[in-house]
Amino acid sequence: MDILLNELAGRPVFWIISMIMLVSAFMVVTLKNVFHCAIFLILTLFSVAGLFVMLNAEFLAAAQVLIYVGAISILMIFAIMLSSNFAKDKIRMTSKNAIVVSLPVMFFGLGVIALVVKTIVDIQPLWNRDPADLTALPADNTMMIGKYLMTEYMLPFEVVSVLLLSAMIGAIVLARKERS
Amino acid sequence: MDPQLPITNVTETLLAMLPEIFLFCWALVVITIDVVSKRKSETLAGYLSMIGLLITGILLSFSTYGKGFGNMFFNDPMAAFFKIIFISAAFMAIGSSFGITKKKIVNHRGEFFGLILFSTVGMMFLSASREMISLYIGLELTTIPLFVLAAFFKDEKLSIESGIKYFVIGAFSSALLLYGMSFLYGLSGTTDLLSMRLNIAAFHLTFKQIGVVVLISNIMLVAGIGFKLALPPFHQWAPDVYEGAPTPVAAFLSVGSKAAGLVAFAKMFLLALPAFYGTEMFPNDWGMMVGFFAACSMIIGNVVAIRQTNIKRMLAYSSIAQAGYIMVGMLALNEHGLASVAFYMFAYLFANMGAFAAVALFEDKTGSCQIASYEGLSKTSPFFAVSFSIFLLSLVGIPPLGGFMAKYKVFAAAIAQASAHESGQWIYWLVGIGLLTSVFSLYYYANVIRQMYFSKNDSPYTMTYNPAILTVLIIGVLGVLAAGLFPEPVLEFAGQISNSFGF
Amino acid sequence: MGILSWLILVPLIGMVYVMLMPKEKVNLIRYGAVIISVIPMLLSFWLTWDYFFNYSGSAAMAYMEGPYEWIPSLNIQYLLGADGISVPMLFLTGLLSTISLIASFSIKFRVKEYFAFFLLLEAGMMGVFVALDFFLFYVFWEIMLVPMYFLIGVWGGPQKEYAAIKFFLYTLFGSIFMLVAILIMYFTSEPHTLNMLELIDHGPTLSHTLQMVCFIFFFIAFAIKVPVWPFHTWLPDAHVQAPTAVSVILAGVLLKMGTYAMLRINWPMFPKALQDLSFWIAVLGVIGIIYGALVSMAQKDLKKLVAYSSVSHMGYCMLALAAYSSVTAIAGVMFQMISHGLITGALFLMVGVLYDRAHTREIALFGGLGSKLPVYTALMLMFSMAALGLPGMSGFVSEFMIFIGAFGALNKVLVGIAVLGVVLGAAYMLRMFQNVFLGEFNMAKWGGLTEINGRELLTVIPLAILTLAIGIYPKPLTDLLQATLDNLVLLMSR
Amino acid sequence: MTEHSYLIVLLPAFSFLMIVFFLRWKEKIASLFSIAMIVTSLIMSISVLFETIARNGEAYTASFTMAQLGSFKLQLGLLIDPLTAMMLVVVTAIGTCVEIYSIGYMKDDPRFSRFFAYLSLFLFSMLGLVVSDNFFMTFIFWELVGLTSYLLIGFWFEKKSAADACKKAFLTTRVGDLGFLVGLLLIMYYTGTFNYEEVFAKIGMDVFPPAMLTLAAIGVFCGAIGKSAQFPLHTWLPDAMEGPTPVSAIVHSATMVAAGVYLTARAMTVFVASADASFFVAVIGVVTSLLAATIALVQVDIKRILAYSTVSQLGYMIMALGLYGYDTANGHHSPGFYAGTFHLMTHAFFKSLLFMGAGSVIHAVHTNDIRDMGGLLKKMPITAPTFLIGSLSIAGFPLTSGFFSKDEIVAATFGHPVFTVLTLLIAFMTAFYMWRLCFLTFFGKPRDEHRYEHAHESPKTMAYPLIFLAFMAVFVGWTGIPALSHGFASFVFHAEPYHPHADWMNYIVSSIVGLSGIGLAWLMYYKRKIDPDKLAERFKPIYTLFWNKWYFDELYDIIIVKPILAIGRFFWSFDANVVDGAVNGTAKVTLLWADLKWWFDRWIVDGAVNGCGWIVRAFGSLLKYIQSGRMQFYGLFILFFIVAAGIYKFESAYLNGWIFTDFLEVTTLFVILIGFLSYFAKTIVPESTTKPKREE
Amino acid sequence: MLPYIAVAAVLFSLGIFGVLTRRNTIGILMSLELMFNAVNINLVAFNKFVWTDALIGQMFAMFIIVVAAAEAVVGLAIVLLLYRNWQGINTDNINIMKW
Repeated sequence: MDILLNELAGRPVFWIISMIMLVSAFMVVTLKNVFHCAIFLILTLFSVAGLFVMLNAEFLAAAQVLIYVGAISILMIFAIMLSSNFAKDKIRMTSKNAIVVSLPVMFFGLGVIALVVKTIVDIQPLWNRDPADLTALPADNTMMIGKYLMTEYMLPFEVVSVLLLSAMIGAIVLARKERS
Repeated sequence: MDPQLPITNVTETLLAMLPEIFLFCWALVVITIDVVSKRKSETLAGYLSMIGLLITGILLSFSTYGKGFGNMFFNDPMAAFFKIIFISAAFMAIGSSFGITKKKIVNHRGEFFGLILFSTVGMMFLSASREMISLYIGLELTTIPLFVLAAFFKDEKLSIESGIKYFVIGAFSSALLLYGMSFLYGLSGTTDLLSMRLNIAAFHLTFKQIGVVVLISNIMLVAGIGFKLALPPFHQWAPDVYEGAPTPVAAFLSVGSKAAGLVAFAKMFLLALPAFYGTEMFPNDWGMMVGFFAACSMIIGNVVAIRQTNIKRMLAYSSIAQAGYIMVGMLALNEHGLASVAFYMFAYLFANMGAFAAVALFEDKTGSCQIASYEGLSKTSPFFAVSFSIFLLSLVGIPPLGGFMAKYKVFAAAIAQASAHESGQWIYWLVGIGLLTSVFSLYYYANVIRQMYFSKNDSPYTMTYNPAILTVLIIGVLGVLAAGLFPEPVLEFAGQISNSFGF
Repeated sequence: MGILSWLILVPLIGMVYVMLMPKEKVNLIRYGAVIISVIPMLLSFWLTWDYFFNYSGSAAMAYMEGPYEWIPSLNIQYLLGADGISVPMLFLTGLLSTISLIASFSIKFRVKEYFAFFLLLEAGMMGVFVALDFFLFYVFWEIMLVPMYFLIGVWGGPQKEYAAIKFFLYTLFGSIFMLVAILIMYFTSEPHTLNMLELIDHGPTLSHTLQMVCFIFFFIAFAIKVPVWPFHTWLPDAHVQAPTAVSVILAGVLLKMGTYAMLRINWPMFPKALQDLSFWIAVLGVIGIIYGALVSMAQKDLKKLVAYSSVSHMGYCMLALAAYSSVTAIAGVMFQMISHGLITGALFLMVGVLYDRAHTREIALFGGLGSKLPVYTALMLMFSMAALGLPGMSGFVSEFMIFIGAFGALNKVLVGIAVLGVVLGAAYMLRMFQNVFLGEFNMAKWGGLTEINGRELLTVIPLAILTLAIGIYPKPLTDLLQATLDNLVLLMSR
Repeated sequence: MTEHSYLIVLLPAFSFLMIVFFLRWKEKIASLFSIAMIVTSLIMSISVLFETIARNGEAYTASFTMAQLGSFKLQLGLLIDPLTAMMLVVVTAIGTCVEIYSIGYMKDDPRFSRFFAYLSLFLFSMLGLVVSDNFFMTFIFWELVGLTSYLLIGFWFEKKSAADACKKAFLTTRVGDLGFLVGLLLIMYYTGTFNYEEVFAKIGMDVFPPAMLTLAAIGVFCGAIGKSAQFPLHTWLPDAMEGPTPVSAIVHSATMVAAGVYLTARAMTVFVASADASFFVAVIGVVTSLLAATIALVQVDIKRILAYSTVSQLGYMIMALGLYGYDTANGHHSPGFYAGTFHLMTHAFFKSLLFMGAGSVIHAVHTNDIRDMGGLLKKMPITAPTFLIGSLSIAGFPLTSGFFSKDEIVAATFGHPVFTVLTLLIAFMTAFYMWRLCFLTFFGKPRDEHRYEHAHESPKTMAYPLIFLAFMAVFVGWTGIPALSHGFASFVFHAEPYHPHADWMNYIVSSIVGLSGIGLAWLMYYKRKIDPDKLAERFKPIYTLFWNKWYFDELYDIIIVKPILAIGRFFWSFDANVVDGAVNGTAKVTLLWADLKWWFDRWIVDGAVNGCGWIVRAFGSLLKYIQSGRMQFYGLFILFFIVAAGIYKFESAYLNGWIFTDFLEVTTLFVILIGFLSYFAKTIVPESTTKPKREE
Repeated sequence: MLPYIAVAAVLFSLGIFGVLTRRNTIGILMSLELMFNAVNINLVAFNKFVWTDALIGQMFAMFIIVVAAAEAVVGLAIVLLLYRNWQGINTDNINIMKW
């Protein structure tokens, strides 16, 4: 825990962004009104993008905003509007359910953190490197990503496009209303 | 370890990828033709897809071993072997879907077959990857069309329900898998599985231990891939989905998707993490954990199947159980292990696809999936009854059918492992459970045979066969028999897989 | 293709023939099947003849075929051979198969499937007795289950489904143990092999624990088939529900596979374990003898009585098998196997004859049949007497040899108890005979019964002749067995 | 002729086969053929007898190997020594008589030729038994005579009593054979051979531990107990009288039942080597004899009286043999062997005579009950005198065969006062009950006029054998008159002639005993000086005991038959329910995962298991809910296992097994986890949603 | 590095929580997106603090974003079907098949 606190202490920006992210994520999973959830989801995704920026992943941040915020969330809002009368439809979580689920979930989250801490302690030089020793990420990582996509990652890139195509076809097939 | 010549230039790489590329294009062709032809023909799309698969198979036989795009594409014996399985599974699934394309999915025949082909392409890429990212994407390309396919009967609640269940659990597992993968990346700094293996080993030596984060990734990976394999406790979606989804899709799920999961498992665990197999790596070992799940799988699958009255659900549990047997072979880290897995999959392919084809045929004819409605079929449709019985008996593992040969190989592998290492003694227990439960399994498989044969009454139904399903049934019977009687070529081929994995 | 392969192949060809016939041509199917099954029968006769005159002096495998590679990557070979213990079994199989096929003429529905399954069954049985490769052996061992399952399940009695699945489950349960043991043997041998003859040499080199484990695993597998008490409960169900001809095969051949396999595999392969466990095996045998006899005594169903008597009779086999060091006892086992095959087979045939006419097997419903059906009664009397071990019949010779051999090699008290089985055997057989054939004849009820007919006589008479022949002059058989058994005893006493 | 003596054995067998396969439908020819065969045998036997005498009693042997495994041999063989030769003549002679007699007796029987077939088979077996040269062959024919006895007793199997009796006979003798078999096993084990001469030679070489020898001897004697109807296996013989009378005459008086005596005599060397066994034999003999005699005193069925008399006489012989063995083992001389075998011979003749006579009487009056007879002397001019001659002989009237042989038995008991007294007592009783029978049957007034009216003398075929036998009953014993140089004795003791006591006191005592028995019977049943009914009233308990044959049948029924049947039924129900239940149970345990209620109702019916069953059931019915149909629950299930696996691994690695220490705990926790999950799954399923019928 | 991993862990847990508890199917989809995002944070954080010599983590995250998008599309299509067939997207009703 000390490590965690130490690291947090010096980073107010991270602290703020991550808090926004977590709080809004919490809202996403707890609010009754699904439309509000969608709004908070957008907020969460934005803050994730913010974290990406902090982590020197500007292109990713942009992609995040474009794809998630720009596409997925909007799609969801559309879906919500298509599928439910959101003014009336306030589906409540059953309390029993939530309690029972929250227990293992907490175990899970805390367990992961604990194990990570343990690992950082165990493999000190590997995971807790002195930033000075690290070669900095290339500043032009956007360009790098472009290069990667055209060289090493060409194949996954193509396959992903196949994936998108098939998802699209699938979605169209499913969503289409049949003339009977 | 890499007996293959590396592919040096892009052209060669593309040539090596020709089957995949062809199949992808063909899928588009099928969809397009179907659309262009105003979906008039009931069978055109189906036959086109089957032809496409045949051509892919032919192309496959010309393709060479080797790698391209870094390690993104890596054609090794395992890839080749499993590609055959995927293609055959798709072929047989398509062959058995002519009934539903005739009646139920009149408007989307092309898409239906196209999606199956897309999924097949995904599987083929998956099996040809030696890298985490492409592996993951292959896995997703496999799964996402299947989400759609499961929900393909758009106005049947069962189908939709199976679709949403499959989707939610699938996406959930995929997130878990990714989470595990992210930690693996964090540990090794690479997504290339071979480098990962080396890196982790190196770090392990450097730091004496590399922490319990491997534990997280192990569990997460098992959960993620276990979903694909329907390995208990990650199995619960399977019966529901199999029951609700169109029968050919369920068949494809039970064979193709399972085989894809196996490939993923083999690549992640046997290629990247074999060092963490044994108890000496405690708590980061995965061997006993997977063994436990395999045992659960055999027990739960076989035991619960006994109670089922719906044949698709019964077959679902049976395939859960079969996954357990396969995992027994997977856990035997020796020259027989992977070979046995591959061979099992091969034999299982024919038996299970055949069984599902029979179920599909019957369902098309009668609309029923109840085991009880199979009563007396042996008198009105002897060929149907005989072939279905052969498939079921092969699933039980009765010699000389393929299922037996496969079980033999798997248990041989396991016993070889158990008898070779002191620390591997627990595999004996696994073998014991496997064998015992395979006796149980007889009970429910035989129950179907009993319905078909032992009844005094004649069935009110008489099966009629269209050429496609007839082909599928005959291929199934011949395959099962061949896998049992003359398995040598396949076994030899499967043996190369083990070699290329370094066992 | 040697003669042994033909023994397996001819029934398979017959099966194909039957399957190709249109199902309306019932007679073509029946007679065709019988004629085809005569070929392996004659082959097995010739084999016995040839073996007796040319090979019986040596313990080596005669008529070896192979090893031909079958699945080289698993070292699985096609390897057949026959020696002194296989040849009589082949003889028995050939004979009983044909007889059962003739007896099957009373099957009236789904004839085609019936005969096809039957011929498949015959092929499997032949295979078990000649296979020398473990895998091959296992395959044949299991192949029989399927036709048997169908034969019981489709053509059986009122509880056929239960009986069929019980039989199947039990046997499969046993075979999985065998499979494990086979695999252990395979992987401990160096170089890995599945050749039984080589593994017999390899067995004693294993560690003691492993020997025990393998021995027990094999034992369970074979004991279920025999069936040894307490693995016997599948037997009465299967026997009673099965159609007559299938009961004959079941009792005549299938049960013998267990004891045959013990002699062929289990006993010589793990002599140390055998020596440690022989007492307990003998105890199981004795329990089987007494228990089977007592239970037979309580039976109300004729067929069930015969079925339970099998438990008792196979108990003798187990007792003698426990006396592994005595050639006499082991010869007794062989005799008992043959004679039980003949006698119980015949008894089942006889019961079937009665059942075909009376449509019941309830002992209490009959009485005094002796005055209405003299020939039938005489035959039944003869086989009952043979079953209870009357001198002059094969059963006596075998029991006598078993007692002599076991007495010398085993705990004397145990054998003393086993001897009680002789009286109990007489008791249940005579009880049955009295209730069915003696006493007052109920003319009103059974006046319509007809005497045994020619076809049925044809099935029974050969068995009667053989029973008598072996009982009166067993020397040819002992001569045939001598060398093989001497060698076996040597192996088992290692 | 001796080298062809196997023909003596085989001719009846030939006759059997011929009748069964060819002559069955021609009754006349069948019977004549059968008689021809046995007469041929008789002639050959006589010639063999003379040849044996001419050889000075030297044994002739020949053998044939049936089966051989290394040194182990099963052989058939001939051993012709004086004992054999004597028995051959006895068996064939009586066989001839009986077959001739049967022509008349069985005239109207529908299974006439079958009777002759059976008789031939019996004679074959009996002769085989007589000539055998080894224990194994003896055992074979021993069993075969058992079979033929079974067939013959059950000849009229429509009668329930006959059907019961034949089974009883076979089973009871088989109990004795059990001992015989054990004896054989011991002999084989210690000597490695069955051949009489080799076994005897081996015994001389002390290969047997004494205790084992005794056991072996007693074992062999058990065979005799069964076959010769000795106590405690004597109960079958009286019942065996359900068979046709000629059968009783040959099988159950003269030959087969004497086989036990013959066996004892044949194996005398074994007994001689063990004093204990011999004493046992003697005691069994005397007890049987006394027991049977007492029962015979009060019986009213003519054949049963004769049957008990047979048992009694056989006991006599056995006792004599036993005493011989005992005395010889102790170094004394004894005429027991001679007496036993001699009485065997004489008894065969007069007892078959008596039986045939009785058969003739029954034939005439159609009843077995002597209380319904009386005064038949006038009606049956041949039967009655011959019967009376037989009775005199068995009563030991001076100068009859019985007199001489019984005398020797009494002589054999000298030195054992208790035996002497009992022997004389038995002799007295024998004379009494035989003459009670005679007086009631042939003298006095007819008690049943109707039967008396219809009584008539039997046909000639029945009468001639009687005359022949009556002749033999008187004169055959003369071969053993001491004054005639002990012809029989020196014959059977060819190697070492032994002179019995030619003691006149002995003769006088036994004559007095016999005559007084006859006299008492005369007083009671002819002169009616003593009222037998009053006597019976007076000694009611004893009378009842005798009347009910000492309650042996009832006793056996209670202590043996019923328990065995009960155990059989118990095992069967055990088999059908428990073993099966357990086995099916394991299969069914599997079902219990899904739905235990059904399983519970069906299989766990036992209250003791209820508690256990309830827990399992509760758990099992919970488990069903795991497959709850709710996808989120499926996800939860996955999560649970991820967490559980993580906790388990982490805990055991870093908290040193603080929570989970062993397999059991882990399993328990696992089970609890599953239970909890399924309970949870159950609670989150809305109650209203039941599984709908989805497809029809 | 640790704060990022920890935050990602919490986000991932929240996602799981959402998937397992939301009774609105679209809510489940949203929660899934949270999970994927947590993974992405992980990957990128590792890339930044541990393995800086290449942009593998970022690439991986990229692909995940795309795949997640595809999944979302398909998921939403299925949700639409649900709505059509059940007239609602409440997960409570979607359990015809069980046991």
